[in-house]
Amino acid sequence: MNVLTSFCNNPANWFFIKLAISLIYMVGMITFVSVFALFAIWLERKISAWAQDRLGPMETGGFHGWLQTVADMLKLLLKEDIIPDAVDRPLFKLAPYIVFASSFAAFATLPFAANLIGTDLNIGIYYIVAISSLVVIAIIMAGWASNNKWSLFGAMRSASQMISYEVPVALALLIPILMAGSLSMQDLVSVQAGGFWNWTIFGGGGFKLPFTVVALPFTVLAFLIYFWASLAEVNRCPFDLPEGESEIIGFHVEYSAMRFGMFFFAEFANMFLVSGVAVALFLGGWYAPLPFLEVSAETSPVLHNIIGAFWFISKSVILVAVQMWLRWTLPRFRVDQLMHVCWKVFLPFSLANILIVSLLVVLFNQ
Amino acid sequence: MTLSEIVEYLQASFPDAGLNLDETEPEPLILIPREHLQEVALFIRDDEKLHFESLMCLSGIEMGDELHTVYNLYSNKHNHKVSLRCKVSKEDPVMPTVTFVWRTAEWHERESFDLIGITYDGHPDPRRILLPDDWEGHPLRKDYVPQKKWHDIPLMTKEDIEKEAEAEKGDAK
Amino acid sequence: MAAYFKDIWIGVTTIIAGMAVTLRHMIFERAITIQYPREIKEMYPRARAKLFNTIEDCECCYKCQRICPIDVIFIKGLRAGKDEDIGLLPDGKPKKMHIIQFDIDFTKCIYCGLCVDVCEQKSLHWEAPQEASTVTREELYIDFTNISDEEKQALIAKDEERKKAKAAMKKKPGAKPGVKPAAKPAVDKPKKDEIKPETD
Amino acid sequence: MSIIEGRFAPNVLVTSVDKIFNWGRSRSLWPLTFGLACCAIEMMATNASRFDLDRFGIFPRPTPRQADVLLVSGTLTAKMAERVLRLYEQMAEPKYVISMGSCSNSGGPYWQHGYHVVKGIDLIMPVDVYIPGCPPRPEALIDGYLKLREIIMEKTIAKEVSK
Repeated sequence: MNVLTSFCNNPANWFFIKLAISLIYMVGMITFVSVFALFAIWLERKISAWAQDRLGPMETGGFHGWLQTVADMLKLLLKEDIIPDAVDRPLFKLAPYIVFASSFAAFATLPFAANLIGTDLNIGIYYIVAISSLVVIAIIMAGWASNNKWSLFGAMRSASQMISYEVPVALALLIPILMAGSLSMQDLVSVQAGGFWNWTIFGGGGFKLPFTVVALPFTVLAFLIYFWASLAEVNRCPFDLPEGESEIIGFHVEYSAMRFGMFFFAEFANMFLVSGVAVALFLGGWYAPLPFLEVSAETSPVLHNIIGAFWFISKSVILVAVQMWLRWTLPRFRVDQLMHVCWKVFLPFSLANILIVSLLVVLFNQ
Repeated sequence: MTLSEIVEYLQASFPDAGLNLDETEPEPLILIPREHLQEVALFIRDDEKLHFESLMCLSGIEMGDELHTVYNLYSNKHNHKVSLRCKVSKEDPVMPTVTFVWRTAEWHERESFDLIGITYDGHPDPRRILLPDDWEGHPLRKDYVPQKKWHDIPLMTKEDIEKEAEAEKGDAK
Repeated sequence: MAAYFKDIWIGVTTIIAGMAVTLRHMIFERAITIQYPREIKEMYPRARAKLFNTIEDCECCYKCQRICPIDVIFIKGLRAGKDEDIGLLPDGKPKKMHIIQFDIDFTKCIYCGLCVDVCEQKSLHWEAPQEASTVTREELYIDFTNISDEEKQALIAKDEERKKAKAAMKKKPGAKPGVKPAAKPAVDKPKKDEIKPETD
Repeated sequence: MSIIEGRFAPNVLVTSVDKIFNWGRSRSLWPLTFGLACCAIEMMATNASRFDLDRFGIFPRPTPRQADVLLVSGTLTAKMAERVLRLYEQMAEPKYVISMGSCSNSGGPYWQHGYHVVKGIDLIMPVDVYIPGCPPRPEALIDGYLKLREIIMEKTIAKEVSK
């Protein structure tokens, strides 16, 4: 014990301690993301089934086929990994890893609780927006390396869509940033403390009553724009042109077995990521909707973090469920409609929104 | 116009063409020698009184030693119908195309060529339409012998294949 | 400009309406799924599910074989002797034929139901359920006869014998027809030699 | 074939691993959406709400690379046979073939005079399960899938023992 204490007290060893902690955090996060993806795939199939008056997975595992995705993953792991002759082998092999890595890397600054965060960068939100754009490169890689014209078309559609929708996403994210005056994720969350009326979506975000009422429509609009545009960014319906399973083939036609599974995983990890960002910036992060539902850090720091993580994850899962609900409601957009919505609707609205909110912030900020 | 009126009108317009009405068939039709098919077709479409602008169907038929092509025409304007029939012998199964008269004849003529084996002279795209390009023979001919294999895909029943293999074994012995 | 805002308004409202519909189906409407292996929906009486021939009722009239549009019913019957009693048909008439082959090739059958319509004795009929998936193709070639191979061969031998006797009778019109008891022991001996080429 | 297949002699460990593998494979049979004729309608009906193949974890994939089952549903003409064969070859191991309906079982109504029909897809590719019917009812198709599941459960990753 003494050895450990002295090891920890020596500043020269702090680097290794930090490394060990971050490795542990990373492994925990990978586990969380995998388990979440398995759960989310099951949930998606169930929601699709319920929306169509079906039952969804029922036979695999006991209750409501809860082992279905485990069986799927086991099968994908065991399938033959086909790499066609004509593909660009290094790129073809690299693409799924980059997709997964870039969506996973963004989890580093996602605040699960007061202390449950990979690293609280002072440009946290900027980092998330930047690193999750890497997916575009990987998707183009996958489409190009497959040496298949359909997958290349799919990748091109996907790239144009994702790059376009980065713009409204970033502009919508500027609203909470303006109100909190910080880019750090924890700062953005902590201004929303004390009940749901202080959440940024309801005009809170560090401001008091007269501002809240005036800014309410604009913050709600910002949230809606972010949520919709982020759907397009993670290729979810109604913006799932890049996949377009049977009609317009997507970028991963040539991928089989676990490489395809990686794309699948990354999609669901991405869904959680965008929901997590929405929760952190607009929906009060890891704060409970009502103040008495959480444990303060003074009474029990561990419990404080656990309850915080609970609120964060449950809010995010609800948003993920809403994404799925949307998916099984709406048909797919055509490419030109997609671009129309992005450049002619979301962009002017979010620009106007920024203008109005910044005016309000200047007016009400003493 | 009734059918007899149409025939009379056509005979008056083409006195030397030798058009006549064949009433032995279930549906009465006008027989046209192939030399006059194209001009009659053009006339029958453009004439104000006839105005057969719609080719409803074009069918190839094998009749003994002859190959026939039947043109079922309809006029939307005057609401009357007529059937034309053109005959060629099996030795010389060439017929003039009517593609430039009715555009819809293009695919029909291709089908007729594909399955019956009538060649349409002057057709813009004289390929097979249903069967693969390298198919042998015209399957709706009565003397058609089915292929046993096409591109290594067997086209016989399992029993026949087994029988053939046995017969080959017997030959080898 | 008005059209632009109207489009957006329509977009937003229709999305909300659509989501309300799916939510209703998700929460309030019951699933219509029949969980097949666990609960089995009863087939309608006229469902064309699976052919079955109760061979005891079969008259061996060949009507089904003749009407079959794709020739997948294979029947072979042998006429029974006049004094032979082989049971009654459903309509009360005595049976006249031994059926030594009644096969239907279910790999080819198109379930058109013509054979069932023409069957006067209602021996060929539809039976539920339809499920009959197999691992080999030969399993779908179904033999409906209920007698063993030995019995079949005995019947064939008997028939041969009778034909011979008939032919002999025609040659010698004076001969007596009552050869039958004498012929019976003679059947067993040449059975194997004679019959094999026939069954092949 | 995946990496581990056909490397080990059959023993206790392999048989228990077999069970897990076969469980995973048999519970997640993704068919290739490939309708050829009228049987395809029945195939779609089976995937739809009333019979809901998703209960068994079966949902169609659009590309042969991600599919496990080639469901040949309908008349296979000679011209199409080339394409089906190519799709079959592009599928990743382990792959299974279900022949649905009379036409793909043996040519069906075209078995005598169909000059252009392949008389049974087992002449061009190995078939695991035959489903009779013209077309088979959805129940019959589900029964075929369950039969395939039974077949998969009996497979092993062990080396073939030379007799």
